[in-house]
Parts: sequence; C-alpha cells; structure tokens
Amino acid sequence: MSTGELEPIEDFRLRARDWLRENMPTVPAGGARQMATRSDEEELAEVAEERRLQRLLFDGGFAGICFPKQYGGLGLTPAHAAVFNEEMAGYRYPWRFQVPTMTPCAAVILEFGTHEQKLAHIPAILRGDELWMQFLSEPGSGSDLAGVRTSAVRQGDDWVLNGSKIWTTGAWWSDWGLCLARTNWDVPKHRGLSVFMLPIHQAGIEVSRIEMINGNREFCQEYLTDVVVPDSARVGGVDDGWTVATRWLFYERTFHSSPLTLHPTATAGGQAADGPAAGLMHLAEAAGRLDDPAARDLIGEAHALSVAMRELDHRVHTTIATGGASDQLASLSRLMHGVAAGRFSAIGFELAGPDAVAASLDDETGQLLGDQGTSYLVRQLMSIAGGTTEMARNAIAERVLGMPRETSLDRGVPFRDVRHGS
Amino acid sequence: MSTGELEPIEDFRLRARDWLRENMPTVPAGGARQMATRSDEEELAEVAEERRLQRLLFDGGFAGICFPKQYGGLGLTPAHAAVFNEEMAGYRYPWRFQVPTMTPCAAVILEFGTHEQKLAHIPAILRGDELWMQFLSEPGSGSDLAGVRTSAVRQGDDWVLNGSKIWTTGAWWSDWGLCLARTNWDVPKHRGLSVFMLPIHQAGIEVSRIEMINGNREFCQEYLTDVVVPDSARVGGVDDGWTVATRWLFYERTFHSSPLTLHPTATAGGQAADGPAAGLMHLAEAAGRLDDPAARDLIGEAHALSVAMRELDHRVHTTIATGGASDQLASLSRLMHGVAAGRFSAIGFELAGPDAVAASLDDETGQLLGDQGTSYLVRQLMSIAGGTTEMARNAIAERVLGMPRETSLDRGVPFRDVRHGS
Amino acid sequence: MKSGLTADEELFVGTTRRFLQDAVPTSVLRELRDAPEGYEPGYWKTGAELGWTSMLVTEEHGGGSISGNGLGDLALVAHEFGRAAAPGPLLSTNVVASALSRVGGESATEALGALCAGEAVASWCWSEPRPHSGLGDIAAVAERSGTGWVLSGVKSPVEHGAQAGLFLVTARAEGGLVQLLVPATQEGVTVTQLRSIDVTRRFARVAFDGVQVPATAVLGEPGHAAAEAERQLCEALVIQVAEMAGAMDRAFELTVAWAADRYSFGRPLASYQALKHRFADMKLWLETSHALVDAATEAAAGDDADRATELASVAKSYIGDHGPELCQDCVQMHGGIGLTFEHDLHFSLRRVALGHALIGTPREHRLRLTNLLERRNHERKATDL
Amino acid sequence: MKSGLTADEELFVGTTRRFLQDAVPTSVLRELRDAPEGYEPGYWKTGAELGWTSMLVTEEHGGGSISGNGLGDLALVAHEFGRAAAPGPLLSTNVVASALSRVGGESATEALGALCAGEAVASWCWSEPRPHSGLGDIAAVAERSGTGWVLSGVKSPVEHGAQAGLFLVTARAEGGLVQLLVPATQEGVTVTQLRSIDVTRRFARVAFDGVQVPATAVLGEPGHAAAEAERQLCEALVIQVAEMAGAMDRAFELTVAWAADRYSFGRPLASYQALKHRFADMKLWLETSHALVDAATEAAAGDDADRATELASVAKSYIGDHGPELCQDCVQMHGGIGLTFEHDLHFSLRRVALGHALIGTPREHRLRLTNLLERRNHERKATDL
Repeated sequence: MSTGELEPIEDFRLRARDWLRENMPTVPAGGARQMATRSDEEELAEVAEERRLQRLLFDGGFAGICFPKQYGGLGLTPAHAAVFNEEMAGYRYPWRFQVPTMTPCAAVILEFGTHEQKLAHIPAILRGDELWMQFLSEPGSGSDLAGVRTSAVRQGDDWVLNGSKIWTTGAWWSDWGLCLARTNWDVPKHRGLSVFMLPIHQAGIEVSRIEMINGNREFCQEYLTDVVVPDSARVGGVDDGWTVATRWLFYERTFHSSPLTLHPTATAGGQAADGPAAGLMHLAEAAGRLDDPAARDLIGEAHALSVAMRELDHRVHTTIATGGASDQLASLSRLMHGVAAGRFSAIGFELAGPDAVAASLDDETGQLLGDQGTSYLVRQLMSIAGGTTEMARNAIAERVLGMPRETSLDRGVPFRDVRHGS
Repeated sequence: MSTGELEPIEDFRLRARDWLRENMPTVPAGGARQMATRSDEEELAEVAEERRLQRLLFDGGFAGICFPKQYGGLGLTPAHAAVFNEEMAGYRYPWRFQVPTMTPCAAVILEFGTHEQKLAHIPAILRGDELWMQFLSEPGSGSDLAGVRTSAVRQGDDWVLNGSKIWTTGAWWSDWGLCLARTNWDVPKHRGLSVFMLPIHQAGIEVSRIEMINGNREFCQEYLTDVVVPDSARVGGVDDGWTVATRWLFYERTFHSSPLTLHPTATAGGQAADGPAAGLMHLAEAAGRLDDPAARDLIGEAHALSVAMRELDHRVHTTIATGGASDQLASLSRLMHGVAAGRFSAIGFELAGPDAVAASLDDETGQLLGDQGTSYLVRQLMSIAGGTTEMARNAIAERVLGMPRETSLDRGVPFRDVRHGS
Repeated sequence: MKSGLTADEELFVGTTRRFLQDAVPTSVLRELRDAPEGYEPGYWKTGAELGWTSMLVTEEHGGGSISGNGLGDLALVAHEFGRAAAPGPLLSTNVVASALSRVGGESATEALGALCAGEAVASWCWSEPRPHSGLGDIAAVAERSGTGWVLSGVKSPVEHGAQAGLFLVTARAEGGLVQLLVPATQEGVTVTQLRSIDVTRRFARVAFDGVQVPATAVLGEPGHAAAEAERQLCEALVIQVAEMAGAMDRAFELTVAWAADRYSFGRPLASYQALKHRFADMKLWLETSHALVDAATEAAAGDDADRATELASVAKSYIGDHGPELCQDCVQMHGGIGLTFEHDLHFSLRRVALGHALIGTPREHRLRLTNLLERRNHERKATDL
Repeated sequence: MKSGLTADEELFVGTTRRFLQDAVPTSVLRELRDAPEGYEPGYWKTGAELGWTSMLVTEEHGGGSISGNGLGDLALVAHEFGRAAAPGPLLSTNVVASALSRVGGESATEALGALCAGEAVASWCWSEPRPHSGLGDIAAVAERSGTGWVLSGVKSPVEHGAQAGLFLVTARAEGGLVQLLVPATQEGVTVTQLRSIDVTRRFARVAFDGVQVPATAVLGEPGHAAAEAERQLCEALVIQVAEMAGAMDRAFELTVAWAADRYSFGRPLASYQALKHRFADMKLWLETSHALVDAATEAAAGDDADRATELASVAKSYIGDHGPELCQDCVQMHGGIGLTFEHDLHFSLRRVALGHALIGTPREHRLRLTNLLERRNHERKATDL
C-alpha cells in the first residue's frame, strides 16, 4: 500500500476529534478511581460496557487503526494511531481490550496466523466480540517461560491438552486463550513447544480465581483436562512454538508503545497530565503534608521518575524502530517500569503515613490514604508480572551488553530429563 | 593459666587509669583532623611518635594485653583489653601499630609461628620496634586472593621470591612483611601456597608509592626481584599456606573487635562519642544547614547506622566467640562496614553541597566542606580494601546461608593452566 | 532473636512458638480476618496463662517473668508473635499494665488483675490522627474540673481500641503532660473501628469529647508525665521492633527454603549469584535488626532514659526501613505466588508495613535522634564552660 | 548521546571526539592539574574554530551551528567534553554568549566577537555562596546610581571566574532581577580561586563590592530579567547534564571492557550474575540519562519556558543522582585500581560529582519540580473556575 492512499494525518485527527465528541462517553471529572477490588457484578458490567465501546469504535470506523484493512482494520500508520491517542484524551475507552487482546495476542496472530485464522479472529476482536488472554505462565515454571509442562498430544487432526496455566488476568470473563504447550518432551525445552488458540469456556477447562494480597481477584489459574483443540487452531509450526513465543514476549514487553493498542496520552481536564505526581500531591494534601519538604521531595522524585520513564520508552522505541538496536533493548523499558512502579507505590505509602495502615473508612480522604497501604502490599507486582525484573536484567546484560550467559543446566538436555525442583 | 592468677578487672582498670593519666599524651581538644594528605615529613614524624608511644606502653607494662607473657605480653583476657580501651578514651595511641601489625600479622605469627619465630618478632612488635605489613594482594589477582602469582622457588635452605604485591599501606615506613607466595604451580591454586616473613627494606624489593584519587599516597606496590628468604622465615607448612591465609583473612575481617588491638571506645571530651553523626552535625552547621530537615534526617540516619554497625559487630563477635556460628559470620560485619562507610561518605558529601566540589581554602569551614568532596571520591574504598563487599556477599550466601557455591573454573585445575585474562 | 539464650529462655521460646503454631497457624489467621477482635475468645486467656500479660508487672501486683528481666522475656514473646503474625493486644495491654504497675498506686491493683488474667484488654492512647505524628505531638487536652478532670481530644490509631475496657490517655495539662485512665464506658468516649492492613491486628480511632474522670484516674503527678510517657514509648517500641524482627525472620526463612527448592532453567534459585547477593544483604539487615532489638530491649529495661530513647529510635528507624524492604524482596524472590493471599509471606509483610508506619515513622525517629544528639552537644558544651 | 544522529551530526561528533582525544588525552589532563586555567593557551582557540563558542550565537553576531539547532549541537559537544573530561569554559562562555546574542543589543557585538573567537572567556555569575542555593536565591543587589548602577554581592562558585574578562551577574533590583555585564578589571571586583575536585575545571569566588557600571551594562530590561535568567539556567543545565551523561558513558564503556578482560577464579568478571545485574541497572541509568539530555535539550531550544524548566530539572535531578552512583559502581567493579590517580575512571567520577552539586542539587531540583507542578495545579483550577 503506498502512503499516497492514506488519509493525511491532520485530516484524520479532525475527523477523529469530531467523531469522538459526538459518540464517545467522557471520563467523569476527577477520573475513575482505580480500585483494588470490585464486586463481580461491577466487573462484568464494566466488561460489557467495554465490549460496547469497542463495537462503537468499530462501527464508527476507528477500530484497529494499524490493523490491515482485509481483517477489518484501517490500515493506517503508527502516526495516525498516535494522533488518535492524543484525541482520545478525556474519553473513555475499552482498556480491557488493549492488553493482552490487541497485543500480544492479536499481534501474534497477525504475524504467525494463517489467512483463515486471521479472518476468523481479527475482525471479531476489533468488533468487541473476542477478549483474549495469554495461557503462558505455569505454576511451576516461574521465570522460565520455555519450561512449560502443559502437554499437547497429537490425536489425528486434533491435539489433546493437559496441564495448568496461571496469572491470566480475567480469564473468567474472557473468550479465547493463546496457549503455549509442550508437544515434544524428547528434545531440549525450546524445541518442543507449539502454540494453540482455544476457547476458554469449554468443558475440560476449569477457571479458578486467585485472591491477591490486596484483595484483587482478577488473576486466574486454569486447569486443562483433556482439552481437544483442532490442528487448524495451531499458530506457527509444530515444535516451533518458541519462534512464536519469542515475538509474543517482545510484543508483551513493548505493549506500552505498541501502535496496535489505544493508550490515551492524557485524561480528562489534564488531571493526570503530570503523571503519578499529580495524584501524589493530592495525597500529600489529604495527609496534611503538602508543606512538608520531605513530602515535596518525594513528589518531585516521582515526577522526575515518571518523565524519565516516558523519555526512556520513547528512546527505546525509536531506537528499535529505526533499526538502531535489537528488540532486546525493550528489556530496559521493562526494567524501568518495574522499578518505577515500585517506587511510586513506596512513595504513596510514605506520604500516607500511619493512615496507610490503619485507615478511617468513613471519609474519602481516609479511604484514599488507606488505599496506599493496600497498594503497598502488592508493590512488587509490576516487577514480577509479565516477566520479572531479574529476567530483564539478565536480558540486558546478556543480550544488550553481550556478557556471558548464565549457565543453564537444561540447555541441550531433553526436557523430560531436566530437574525442576521438589 | 588459671583465671585465679589474673589481676581483677577493676584493679587493672584503676591501675591503667592512673598510669595513663601520668604518662600518656591526650588527644588535642577538637580531635585530630583526619587529613587525606600529609607531607612525607609529617608522616614520618607521626610514625616515629607512634613507635615512641608503643614503647611507652611496653615500658609501662600495658602493651600486648592479650599477648602471651612469654613473648612480652600481659597474658590477660579480652575483658581486660576492653576496660583498657575504655580508659584509653581521650588519649593518643599508636594506631599505626594496630592493623595490620597486631592483627592480622602478629595474630598469624602467634597461631602458626614456631617458638623461635614468636620470640624473634612478638616482643619486638610490642616494644614498637617492628611495624608489619601484609604482602597479600597482587595487581592481577583482585578478589581472588588465592590466585597469587608471586613465586617462591626453593634453593637449598632458602627461597627465592619474585613477583609483585600491592595495596600495602605505608610499606615505605614499615619494617616487615608477611607474604603469601606460590611454591607449587602444578596443583590447584589453594594447594601450592606458602607464607613467609621478610624485611621490607632490602635489595631486591622496590617499594613504589601509589597515588589515590583523593591525593593520599599511603598505599604502596612492591616489586620483588630475586628476594632471598631463609626457610626459617616460613610460617606454616610448605604448600600449606592457604591454611594460614584462611585464618589470616579471618583476623583481617574481625580486626575491629580483636582483643589484640587497641581501639579506644571514645575520644577526648566525648567529641566523637556519638560516632560519625557528631562530625556530620558540625558539618551541617558549617554548611548553614543545621535547620534544614533534610540535613537533620541524614544526620539521624548516620547515627542510626553507626549504632547499628556497633551492635551488629557486638552480636557477630559474641556469637562466634560463644561457638554459636562459624567464623564466616564475620563477613556480615565486613559487609556492614563497607556499606556504612560508603553511606557516611555520601551523607557528608550531600551535607556539604556545592562547597564540597568547589571549596574555598581560605577558611577552616571551607576546608572542612571541601574535604567532603575529596572523601567522596574514594567513597568505595571501604567496600574494596580488605576484600570487596562482593566477596563478603558471596561468603554470606555460601558459607553462612549454605547456598550453592559459584562455579570456579579454576577449581581442581593446576594453577599454571588457569585462565587469568588479558 | 537474641543470641545466646539461656536454657530457661530457650524452653520458654519453644513453648511460645509451639503454642502459637497450634493456636494460630496461618490457616486460622486467614479465617480470623473478619473477626472483630482478630482472635478467638479463649486464645488471649491462654496466652495470659503463659505469661504474655504479666511480664512487666511487679510481683506484688501479681506479675513476674521467667528470667527476672520482664522486658527481655516479653521481647522474646513479641519476636514469636512477629514470626507467627499472631493476633492479640500484646503491645497495648503490656504497655498499660507496665505503667499501672509502676505508677498506678493501689487503685491499679484491680485493673491489673483483670489485665494479667487476660480477662480485660487495655489500650495505650498515644498517637493522634493526622496531621499529628505518632511521635508525641499531643493535642488532646485535660483540664481540672472540680475535684476531677475533663478530657477532650482524639487518639488514633489505638491498638485494639474497640476491644479495650480501659484507655491510658496522654494529654496536655497545665504545666505539662498528664496521663489519665479512662474506662471505655465513660460518657463522651466514641470508638470507631479502622481498617488495618494486618489480617488480625485491630485498630480504632477513639474520640474523647469532654469526658469526665475523677482525680484517682490520674497516673502519677499531673503535668509531670513526660518521663513516664517516654518510658512507655520506649517499651512500646521495643515490643514493636521485636515483632517486626520476628516477622522478618519468618519471611527470610521461608524464602531461603523456597530458593533451595525452586528450580529455574534446571538450577535452584539459590544458585543464582544475583539472588545470592540479595540474600546476603537481607541476612545483614536481619542480623542487624536482631542486634538492635536486643540493644533497645536492654536499654529500655535500664535506668538511662536517654540511652533508652536513643536505642529505641535507632532500632525503629533501621528496622522500620529494612523490615519492609526485606519482606518485599522476599515477595520478589517468590514471584507471583508471593503476592497471593494463599501464600504465608504476606503475613510478615503486613506486620512490618504496619510497624513501619505506626508509633513514629523511620524518618520521624531519625529526626528525633538528631534532636537528641543536638541536646547532648549543648549539654556537653554547657558542662565544658 | 542522542539516538538517531544525522550524517552531519555524526561527522561533527567524530571530529570533536578525535580532536579531544588528541589534544587532551588523560595523560595531558594529569599534567594540567596544576595549570591555573586547566588548559593550554592554544587549545581553547582551536576549539573556538571548531565552533564550541558560537553555537548559541546568531549568524548576525558571527555565530551559527551545523544543524541550525545550536543547543542541540552544543549538547553533542558537551557530551564529548564529558567523555573526555575535557577542560575549558564551555558552559560559562556559551551561556553568556547566548544571552549576549539574544538580548545584548548592539553593544554586545564586540564582546561576542572575542568570545566566539576563543580570545576571551566570560563567566556566568549566578550561584551564590552558602547558605544560598545554586537555584536562584539571589542576594546580590544592584542599585541605580546616577545614570549607572552599583553592584554588591558575592557569586560562587563561578566557573572560570579567575580566567574571565567579563562577568554576567544576576542581581536583585527594584522591581525584580537585573543582569549586568561587569568587566573583570572593574574596581571593587575581587576574584578568589577555589579548589575544584575536577582535575581541569576551574572555579572562583567573585566578590563585587560597590562595583560601578554604566547603564549600557544592563542586559535587557532592568527588573524584568527573571525569564531571561531562567532561560540561561536551562541552557546551563542542558550543557551540564550532557557533560555528565558523556562522563557516565565513558565510565560505563571502560567498565564493561574491564569486566570482559578481567578474570577472577578462572572466569571473566562479566560472567558473574551479581555484577551482570548491576551492569543492567547501570545501562538503564545511562540510557535514561541520554534520553533525558535529549528531552531537556529539545525543550530548552523550544518556546515553552515551563516545559524547558520542567525537563531541565527532571534531567538534573535524575542524572545528578544516577551519574555519581554509576561512576561509583564502576569504581567498585574495578576494585583498588579504580581508586588510583593513574587510572582514567576518576575523571568521569569527578565530573559527575561536580555536576551533582553545582547549579542546584538533585534535591533542590526535585523541590523545584514540585513547586512547578503546584503552580500548574493552581493555574488549572483558576482556569476551571
């Protein structure tokens, strides 16, 4: 497709601006409070609303800006996506559809799927009909993603899957899973994997909710018992799943700068334009500490860190996009997000003081301060989920700086002979 | 020796108190400023004065409190040494004689030396006649102390040494060196070492001064060329030097709680009774920041850290002394001292602000503030000298917590075949 | 934990640990999360029989301890409480019982009996709500009224405030601080439960609105309670830091075991040097914390009030910072599983996070240390002149 | 260093780097440590020919830059200065030249000619001695006297104050700030050399004691110099952080190479995971620092003064903290050799330590950011009403 056919960026911007103003609901003033816990009813209602919003975008001709036209997208450029994100500021959007549905799941299907597979799923995703989840991590594998033990055994034109997956956000309200499974136990671990697509709600898949220490029950664990998947739902070659997974993980690491996802650049009334610092300043005020120089120091630190994160992301994205470095550079962003999120959480906890741990619930201020304690309990979440910061540090040292790789005692060993602890 | 023969602790204290009052010079009010650089003349004058002070202690019957009587010591207990340290508060003392002369050098000789070797050196040390240095580290060996490449070749009743040693403090004004050398290249590294005593000032030893980045020129490097040492100066068995070195390193790690050394518990007028915090408070005042809550926070932190260090040392010392843990626990103290010293330096630098890096030299305040910048340049010194904090962390993980040891590619390999970089 | 326990102390620690393991294993703690008191009725009474409530009480008031060093023994119990994340008003009841026994006079005997028997709970009302700190900015006011006193002010967070029958309240009066004993049933007392991040520890806000008490409710000399309050603060801090060190101990133990058992890329986690070095740092923080608990305990039991304050603040500032860091790093080493309610690690994390923020944050204690050093400096200079 | 350089920019960087390697290799820097100016006479003039002094000067004043983005090009030079720990009044001369070119009017042409040619050095007199901060607590005072002005106050540290022929001094006047150009020869000016921890950068304290200058010495509108001063501050910070990032770059490069070459226990240092993870952290700090230099440079060259202030302070606070940490960790990785004067590492360490402390510490910049955010909040609320 030549660029000559594309709608000029600024025309697109104005058209988007008009359409959004007429069609899209706005974020309520003050922004939506990020709650650690919602009731299941609230959650399901939100999911339904997001399906509606995604359908609204699709019907309005604004879904899948960088997705190919033949699969229901607009076939436009990342620059178009960027202006749409700018115009989206202040509007609600279907955030549950972004990660992992648009990326990495749809991104993987676009890269590795057959024409039929894309036709079957990409338009459905863009219409808001399919929410996808990653069936990737397993209870026993931790950082060693290639060490999956969920097995897929060939039976004629089908595969039969058995095993367990974990850390799937909201599997209980999602539709499809992208699943990494072991199809060969007699070769080293990276060479015996394959990727499958499967509906989540079917006999043979039991979805169990995990309670996190902040009360959140979004994460799930799935138990797969004799789940039958047709070979036509396999993405990529048999035993060649690591090739798919490598890109899958890249898409996951870079979700925050993916042109396939919406990520409005600011929210209503500029409330969050100053990043976490704005919220922390409000917090310090609530805690009666806005005049305390120590509190002001922490707020300034949070702001500097959030800008630093944004500028690093920009640099990493640009460098990779212009071919200046390998995909592995994205591990820098991953590490930064983990480190920064932990620091923001610690700063919030510090600012809230005693009210963070023994909170008065009869006023909003008390709840806000108390939320800092609850959030602090899961401070490490962003340094664990989506690959630990330890793995990111390994990748930076080995793949970016070229330092010697860690000894892997499973390298070159048939997977069935690898030791995996008690 | 039964404890019944020993002088009661409090009698000893009173006797020491009287003697000190009549004989020992006191620390000038305000304490001696720790200078990064002295002229060589000043340095030599101080060394001479310390030899005199050591002789004074010896003649007064107070040198070598825990050294055996037969070698010129008092044969008393660590409890006696402790009260002497308390009574020493405010008096000058020969600090250059403490480390490495009293420990680890004299401690090693006491543990491994022959009766003749002890007779030859221990009384001389206690009299102030012999200052000792450690010929241990080498330019190419870094943390791998057993990887020494200084060779000792047997020739009849003698050994001929060739190689280079580094990081000997003040070798240029010292008398004797305790030297770890390789006597066998055909066995793995730990099994081919031996320990020798040798006079520093002799033909064949060239002592070269090293300039540090703070201007200090205390550290030396020695080049040994065909240095002849009689076999009677060998400490411990041939090729069994690592047995000696293991204890040597233990004595080094634990010098701060050794009963063989003097370490007055406070200085004159209680000036330093509050540890580094007192100096930092003076500094903050000089910088005009004593009312700044951020400065006060840092001062409090320094004080807490210095007390924490003291209490940890006490716990480690007591636990080892009562058999509650192996010597390896001392690595905790070593790590703490490195971490804490670095933090004190950083805090001083922070308190001094711009004056730390661009200092006015025409007043004492300016010099004090400027010294913080100079000190900051060598902030890592205490995390490197005497074994890096990285080695301490290895030891804690492997020897204290029993975690798997790091892969050593030199284990079990004849030393001459070990790779040692470019 | 203190190094070099005597045989008696070891036996005592062992008994306490086994009792807590049996009575409040983590499965029971999970069930107690919605229990208003945080524990079953019989639990506290049994604990009282084991001596939990009477160690700081003199023998004439029916108290006593194994070793004769009540605070030392109590610190051992608090350490076990931290390890087990055990519920119950250990800190508040003991601090109040100690004060009653020391300065309560004859009228205290009855109250002490119920506290020591585990039949009543008392709360130490010291901290005040924001923007006041946990370190002694007292805004509550007590005024003489006839032969008695009238108390007004708000205390928060008050440990087990909703369960307590008796409050020991510090307030400002003419001439200085005053401490009053206020029954929970007194008119004008309003107790509001707070949400605690700990699973079983409970806190409340207690408001005193013109509460009238008789002159016999005053503890010690009105207007001269500062030294006594400081002593209570030091005891409270000792109990708090001992609990925190116990919680760190348990989290570290769990994580060392996990690192040995868990394999990644065919190797145990414990074989990865980057993790080993972090374990080494954690071990340093842990041992230093133990050492500081011991030192603070010893100092608080001694006669040198200045030293007690110093070591309590050193311990709190160090452990308050390193306790949470250690537990968070333990979570990180565990990965996702360490963030689940089903895993035991969060019990430690909650307890140290709570301890970090209450009775003065680490920063507040650092500032207190600097004030103390400055005062010493001035005193020295005054002496030198 | 900026990512995605154009071919012209790459050529320019390459030329600059080679010139500095030839002219001031570290062996020469060691020899220059006692040189009063910190460099050889011809060096600065040659640098001026390479464009070092004229990039922020308009073409009509004889300036210009390769890319047309003068500050961007200057940041590239500053980065190379940092890598080489190069001597010379890069920051001070450029900030003054920029101001002269922008608001100096016709009378500035002559002074600019000498500055651009490298024949004269100018100093930017902004920071004041303790207890004033480097961030704009201006105590120096200028008062009208007849047709001219009288200036009194002390500026310190002033970069190359002892070498400068001309001072650009910010002072308080009626109605606001005023900026004055003061020749070093003027009566009442006293210059005292300071001791710098850098080997070749030079600083002085400059005292102005009732110094009289004519009305033509005023830059811009008297009493309204705040915006111009803020612009100078942003440019100064860009040059400073670019230098610091260059110094970090060089230290990191040296240390990565060392870790590959140095063997311990038969293995290269770079194979130890504990060190690898620290290298990963350092790489993160380094790349983030580069990114922030770019962002601050772009913002300072633009029209949005608020954004320029924000990004300059973000860059300074981040790089001011992480630059020294990175260099100290590089020293640690080297072991003892990294602490010797003979090794090259300390040149980087000195430069970042200097940059940490001057023109506002990281903490001062964090506080400035919070002030800025607060002001934005107020403005937004005012707009919303």
